[in-house]
Amino acid sequence: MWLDTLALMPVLLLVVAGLLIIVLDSLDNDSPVLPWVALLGLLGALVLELNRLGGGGRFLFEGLLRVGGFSAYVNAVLLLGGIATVIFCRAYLPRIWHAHGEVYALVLFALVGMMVMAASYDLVLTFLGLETMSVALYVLTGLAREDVRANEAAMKYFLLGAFATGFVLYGLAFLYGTTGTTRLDLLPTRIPNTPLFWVGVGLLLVGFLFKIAAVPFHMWAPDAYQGAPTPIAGFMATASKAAAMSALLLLLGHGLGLVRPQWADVLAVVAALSMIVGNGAALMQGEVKRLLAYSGIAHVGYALVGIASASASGYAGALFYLLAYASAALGAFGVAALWEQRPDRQLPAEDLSGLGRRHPLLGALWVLFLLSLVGFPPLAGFMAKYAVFAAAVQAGKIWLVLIGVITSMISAYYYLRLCVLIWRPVEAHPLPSSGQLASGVLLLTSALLLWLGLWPSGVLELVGRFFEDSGLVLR
Amino acid sequence: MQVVLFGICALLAIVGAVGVITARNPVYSALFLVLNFFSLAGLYLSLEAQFLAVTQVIVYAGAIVVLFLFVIMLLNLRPEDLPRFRLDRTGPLVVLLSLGLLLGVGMGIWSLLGASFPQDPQAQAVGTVESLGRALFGRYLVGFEVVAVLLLVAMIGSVMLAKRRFQ
Amino acid sequence: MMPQWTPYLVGLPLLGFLLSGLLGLLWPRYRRWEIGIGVLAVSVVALAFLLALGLFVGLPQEELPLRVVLYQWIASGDFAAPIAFRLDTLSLWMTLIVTGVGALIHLYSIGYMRGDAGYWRYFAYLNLFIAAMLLLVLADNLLLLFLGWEGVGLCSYLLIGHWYADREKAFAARKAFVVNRIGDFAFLIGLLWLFREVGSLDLGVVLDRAGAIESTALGAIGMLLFLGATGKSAQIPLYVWLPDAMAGPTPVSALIHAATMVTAGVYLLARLSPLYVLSPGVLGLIALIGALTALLAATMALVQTDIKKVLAYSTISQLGLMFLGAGVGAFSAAIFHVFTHAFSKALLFLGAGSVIHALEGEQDIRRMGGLSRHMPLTYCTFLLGALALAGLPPLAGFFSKDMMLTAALGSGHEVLWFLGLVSSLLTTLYMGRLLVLVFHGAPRAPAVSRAHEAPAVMRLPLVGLAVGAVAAGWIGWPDLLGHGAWNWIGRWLSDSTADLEHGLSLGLEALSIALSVTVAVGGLWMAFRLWGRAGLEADHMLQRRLGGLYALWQSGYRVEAIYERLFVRPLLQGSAAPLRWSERYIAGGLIGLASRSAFFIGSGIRRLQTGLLSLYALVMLIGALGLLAWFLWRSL
Amino acid sequence: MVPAGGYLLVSALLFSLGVMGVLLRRSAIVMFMCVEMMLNAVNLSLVAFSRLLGDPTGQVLVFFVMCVAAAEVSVGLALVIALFRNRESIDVDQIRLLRG
Repeated sequence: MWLDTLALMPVLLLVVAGLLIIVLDSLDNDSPVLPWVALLGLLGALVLELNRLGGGGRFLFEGLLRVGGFSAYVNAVLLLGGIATVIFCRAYLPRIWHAHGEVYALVLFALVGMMVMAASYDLVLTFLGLETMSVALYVLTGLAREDVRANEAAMKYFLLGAFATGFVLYGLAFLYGTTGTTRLDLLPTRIPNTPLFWVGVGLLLVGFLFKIAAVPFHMWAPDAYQGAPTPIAGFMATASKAAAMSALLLLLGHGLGLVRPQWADVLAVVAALSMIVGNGAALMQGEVKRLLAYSGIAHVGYALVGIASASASGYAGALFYLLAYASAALGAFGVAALWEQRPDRQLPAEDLSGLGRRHPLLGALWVLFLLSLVGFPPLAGFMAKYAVFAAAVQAGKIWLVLIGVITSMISAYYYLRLCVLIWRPVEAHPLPSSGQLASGVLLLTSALLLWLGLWPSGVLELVGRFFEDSGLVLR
Repeated sequence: MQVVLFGICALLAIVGAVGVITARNPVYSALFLVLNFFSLAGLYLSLEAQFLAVTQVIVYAGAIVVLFLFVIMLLNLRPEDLPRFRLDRTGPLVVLLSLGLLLGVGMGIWSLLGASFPQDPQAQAVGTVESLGRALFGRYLVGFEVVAVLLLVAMIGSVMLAKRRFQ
Repeated sequence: MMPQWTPYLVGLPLLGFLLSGLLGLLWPRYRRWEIGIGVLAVSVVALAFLLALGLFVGLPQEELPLRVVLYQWIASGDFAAPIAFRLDTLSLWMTLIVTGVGALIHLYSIGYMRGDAGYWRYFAYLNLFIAAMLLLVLADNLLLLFLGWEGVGLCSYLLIGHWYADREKAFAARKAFVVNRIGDFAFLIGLLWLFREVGSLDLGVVLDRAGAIESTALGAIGMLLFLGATGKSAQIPLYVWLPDAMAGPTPVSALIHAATMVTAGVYLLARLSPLYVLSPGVLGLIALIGALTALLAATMALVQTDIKKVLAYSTISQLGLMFLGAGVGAFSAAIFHVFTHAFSKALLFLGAGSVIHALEGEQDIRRMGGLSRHMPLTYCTFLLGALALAGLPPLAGFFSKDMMLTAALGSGHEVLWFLGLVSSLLTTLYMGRLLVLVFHGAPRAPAVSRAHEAPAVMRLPLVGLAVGAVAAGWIGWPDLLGHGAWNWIGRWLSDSTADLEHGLSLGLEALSIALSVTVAVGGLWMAFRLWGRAGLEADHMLQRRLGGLYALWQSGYRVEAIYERLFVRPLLQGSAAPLRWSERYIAGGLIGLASRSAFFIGSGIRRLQTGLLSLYALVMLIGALGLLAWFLWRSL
Repeated sequence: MVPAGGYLLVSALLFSLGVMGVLLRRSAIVMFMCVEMMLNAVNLSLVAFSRLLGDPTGQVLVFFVMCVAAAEVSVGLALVIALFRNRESIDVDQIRLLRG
C-alpha cells in the first residue's frame, strides 16, 4: 500500500503544492511567490513522470490505476500544458486584475484530475478525475467574474458540461449493470452482447466526446474559449483534451479493444464531422481565440482518425498527435495571451497586425506554431498527421483520409491569413506585459515542434511500444 | 410491502420530476425537487440501500435543495420576471427527442425487464454501511481522496466566483 | 569527390537561410548590412554549385545511382522513411541546373534588390528555396520529395508576397498557394495510395515494384501524381496562378517561376518514368494536356502588354511542351528542355528585370520602345535569349525542342506534333513582338530616354546566362547528325529515365527538323515585319481583324473570370446564375465544388452557432441519439 | 416482488424528464435542477444494478456522485450569482454575446 502511494508521487506533489498555495495565499494575499510554488510542483512531477517514461506500466491499488508507460507519456504532455499555462497566467492575469493565488491552485487541482484520468483503469475513478478537472475548469473559465462574457462562457460550459456528465454517468451505469464491473482490466473478458451494454457505451461516449469537443458535442468550445482568460483557454484546448482523449483511448482501445468493429466506424464518422465542421467554421472566423477553438475541434478530428483506425499504429499516432497539437496550440494561445490588450479581452484578427514588425521573434514563433497546425513539413504537425493518416490507410479507411487531407488543405487558407496579417506595416502597440519567461516557454515549444518534426522516431517508437498489435493497451 | 413502497415512491418521484419542469415559480420547482429526492430515498430503502437512503436525504434534500432555495431567495427571483417555459418552435421537437431517448434506453432495458433481485442474505447486505465502507476505504480509497480534492476545488471556486469584493 | 558530401548540397543553402534569418530577426542592425547578407547568400549557393560540379566530375557514370543515407527520419512499425539522397544522372543534372542558375540569379538579386526594406528576408527565403528545391531533386524517398515539394511552394508563396503591403500582391501570393495546394492534395493522395500498393515510398523500391501494381491502381496513382505536377508546373487546369505570381520581384520570377520550381512537375514525371511508361493511357493524357497548354498559353502570350506576363505565359507554354515531350515518352528530352529553357527564360526574365529597373518600375511594353540604344548589353543578351527560346539553330532551344517534337512524331502522335509545331510558331511570333516593342522603334515614353544600363553585378549574370542560352544545346545533337553519337545528354539521362523507343526514319526526322527551322525563321521574319514596321499599330490591326477572338485571348479565355466565379464569389452569386456548360467544363467542377462547399459549410456552421445555450444542448441530444441509434442498430 | 426492470424504467423515465427539462426551461437555475434530476435518475439505476449484482461498487459510485453533485451545485450556483450580478437576469436565452 505504501509503495503504491509512493508511486503516485507526481499527483501527490501537485496536491501538496496546491494546498501550500492556498495556505500561503491566506497568509499573504495574491503573493508573487505562488506561481513559483506551482511551477516547482509541476517541474518536480514532470521530472518524476519523465523518469518512468521508458519503462512499462505498473498496476497500483489492485488494478485501480496504472502508472508509467502510457500514463507517464500523457501526464508529461499534461504537465507541459500545466507549466505553460502557469507561466502565461503569471504574465496575463495581472493585466485583467485577476492575479489571484487560487488560480494556480485550481490549475494544479485540474491537473490532478487529468492525471488521474490518464492513469485510471477503473471507470469510477475516471469519472472522478473527469469531474475534478471539469469543476476546476468551470471556475477558471468564469474567472473574470465582473465581465459578462466570462459569466456567459462559464455558464454555458458548466450547464452543458453537467448535462454531459448526466449522459456519461448513465452510460457508466449501464456498463456496470451489464458487465458487473467498472474495471477496464476485467472488461475485455466480460463484454456481453446485449443491447443495453451498447446503449451504455454510446452514452459514455457522449461525455468523452463532449470533453474533447468533437462534433456534434463541440458547440460550447468556441464560446467558452472566447470568454475564458486566454491562457486558460489554451489549457482547456490542450491539457483537458489530452486527458479526455487518453481516457477515451483506454476505454476503447483497452476495455473495448476486442470489439473494435462495433465502435470504429462511428468514431470515424465523428472524426470526419469534426474535421469538416472545425475547419469550415474556422474559415469564416475573425476572432483569434474562436478561430483557435474551431481549429482545436478540427484537430481533435485528426487525432480521432488515429483512434478510429483501431490499430496499434493508429493509437500511437493519436498519442503522438496529442503532443504535436498541444505544443503548437499552447504556443499559439501563448502568443495570443501575450499580445491581447483590449479591456474586453477580445482579440480580433486585425489586432494582430504589426505584431511581427514590433516583435519579430514573437512573430516568427507565431508563424511556426500556425505552420505546424497546418501540418507543414518538417514540423511536428506534419509528422503527426502523417502518422494518423498512414494508420487509417492501413485500416482501409481511405475515405476518412481523403476528408482529412482535403480539410487540412482548406485549413491552410485561414492559418496563412493569420501568418501574413502580423507582418503588415502597421504601427503596433508594445507587448502589454513583459514576458521573458513566457517567451522562453514559446521558444521551448517551438523547439519541440522542430524536434518532433525532424527526429520523430524516438517519440514514435516510444508511443508505439505502449500498444500491442492486438490493439490492446498492454505494455 | 416492497411493491407498495415502490409504487408510491415511483409515482411521487415522477410527479416531482414533472412538477420541477412545469412549475412557473422556481421556489415551487425546488420544492418539487425535494419531493423527487425524498421519493428516491424511499426507492433506495426498498432496494435495501439504507446508507444511501439516509445520505440521499441529508445531502440532496438537506444540503443541495437548501442551497438552491437559498440562491433563489438571495437573487429574489420572482415568478413574473422569470423566463417562461419554451413550448414555441423547438418544444415539440424536444419532447419528441426525449421520448426517443426513453425509447432507445427502454429498448436496451427490455432484456433485463423481468430480472428479479437475488434474495440471499449476502446480496441483501450490499447496502449496509459495513459493506460500503469496505469498498470505499478499500479499493476506492484513491477515489475518496480525489473526491476530497474535488470538494476543495468546489469550495475555493465558489468563494472566488461569488465573493462580494470587486476591484 | 566523395558522395558523402551530398547532404551538404542541401545543408549549405539551409545554413545560409538560418544565418540570414536568425541574424536578421534578432539583430536589427544586420538588416541594413546589405553586402554581408548578399555575399553570404550568394556564396552558399555558389559553394553548393561547386560541390555539385565536383560530384558530377568526380563520380563516374557507371557508379550511379548512389544512395546516401543521412539518418533515419521516421522508423515506426513497418514504415521507415530515412532522410536519404539519391545521386543519379537525373538528380545530379537537375542539381547542376538549380545551383548554377540559382547562383547567377542570387548574384543578380544583389543589385536588383538594393535598398529594399526586406533585403535580409528576401535572401533568407531565396536560400531556403534553393535548399528545398535541392531536397526535392535529390530525395530518395517520395515523402522527402514531398517535403521539398511543399517547401518550394512555401518559398514561392513567401517570395511572391515579398511586397505584401500591397494587397494585390499579397492576394496573388495566396492564390498561388491555394491553387498549388489543390495539386499538392492530389499528390499526397497519390503518395498514400502508392504506399498502400507498394508498402514503401523509397524510390528504389517503388520503381522496382511498379510492374507489380495492378493496372487501374497504377493509372489512378499516375493521374493523381500528374495532377500534382500540373499544379506545380502550371498546366491546364491549374495554370492560373503563374501569371499572377509575377507580382513577386523579377529575379524570383526568373528563378522560381521560370527556371526551377515550375519544372518540378516535369522532374517528377521523369523521376517516376518507369512507373508512367506502364500506363500508356495516362501518358497520352499528359501529352494531350501538355500540347493544349502549350498552344493556349502561346496564344495568350501574344496579346499581353505586361512584359513579365508575356514571359509568364511563355513559360506556361514551354512547360506544356515539356509535358508533351514527357507524354510521348521522351523524358530525357523533356529534361533537356528544362535545362535549355532554364538558361533562356532566366535570361529573358533578368533582362526584363533590368528594363524594369531602368524604367523605374514600368512593366507595360506599350510605354517602352527603342531601348536598344540605351541598354546595348541588355539588348544583346535579351536578343540571344529570345532567339534561343524561339528555337533558332544553333541556339540552345532548338535542340531540345526539336528532340521532343521528333519524339512526338516518331511515337505516332501526329496531331500533337502539329500542335507543338503551331505553338513553336506562336512562340517565335510573341518573342519577336516582345523584342521589337521593347527594344526597337521609337521610344513611346519619356522615361526611356533616361534609361541606363544596370550595374555590373546585374550585368554579369546576364552574360553568364547568355553563354548558356547559346551553347547549352550543343550537348544533344539530333540523331540525324552523328547517329546519336553526339547526343551526349540523351545517353547521360537515359540511365535514370525510362524513355520509350521510337523509330523515326531519318527522312521524316529531317523533314521535322526542316519544318522547325522554317517555322522559327519564318515566324521571326513575320514578327519583325509585322511589329517592326507598324509597332503597336500591329496590335490594333490584329485586334480589328480578329475581333472577338482577340478579346478572348486577351482575357485569357475568360478562365480567370470563370474561376473567379467558381472560387471567389460562390456565396455572393449562389446558384442563381447558372453557369454555362462550357464554362463549367473548362473550369473542372471538382475544384470549384470543393472550395464552394467549404465556404458554404463554414457559413452554415456560423449560422448554427447562435450563442443559444438550449440549441447547443439540443444538438448534443441529437448527437447522443445518433450514437445510441448506431449502437442499437449494430447490436440488435 | 418488483423486478429490476421496474426500477430501471422509472429511472429512464426520470432521466428523460430531466433531459426534457434542461431543453425546455430558460431559467439557468431550473435547468440546473433538471441536471440534478438526471444524476438522481442515474443513481437509482446504479443502486438497482448494485442490488441486482450483489456488488457494492455501484453504491460506492452513487456516493461519489452525491459528492460530485454537491461540488457542482456549489460552483454552479456561484456562477448563477455572478451572472445575476452583472445581468440582473438568469434567462439563458438572453446571454448570447458569444456566438458565430
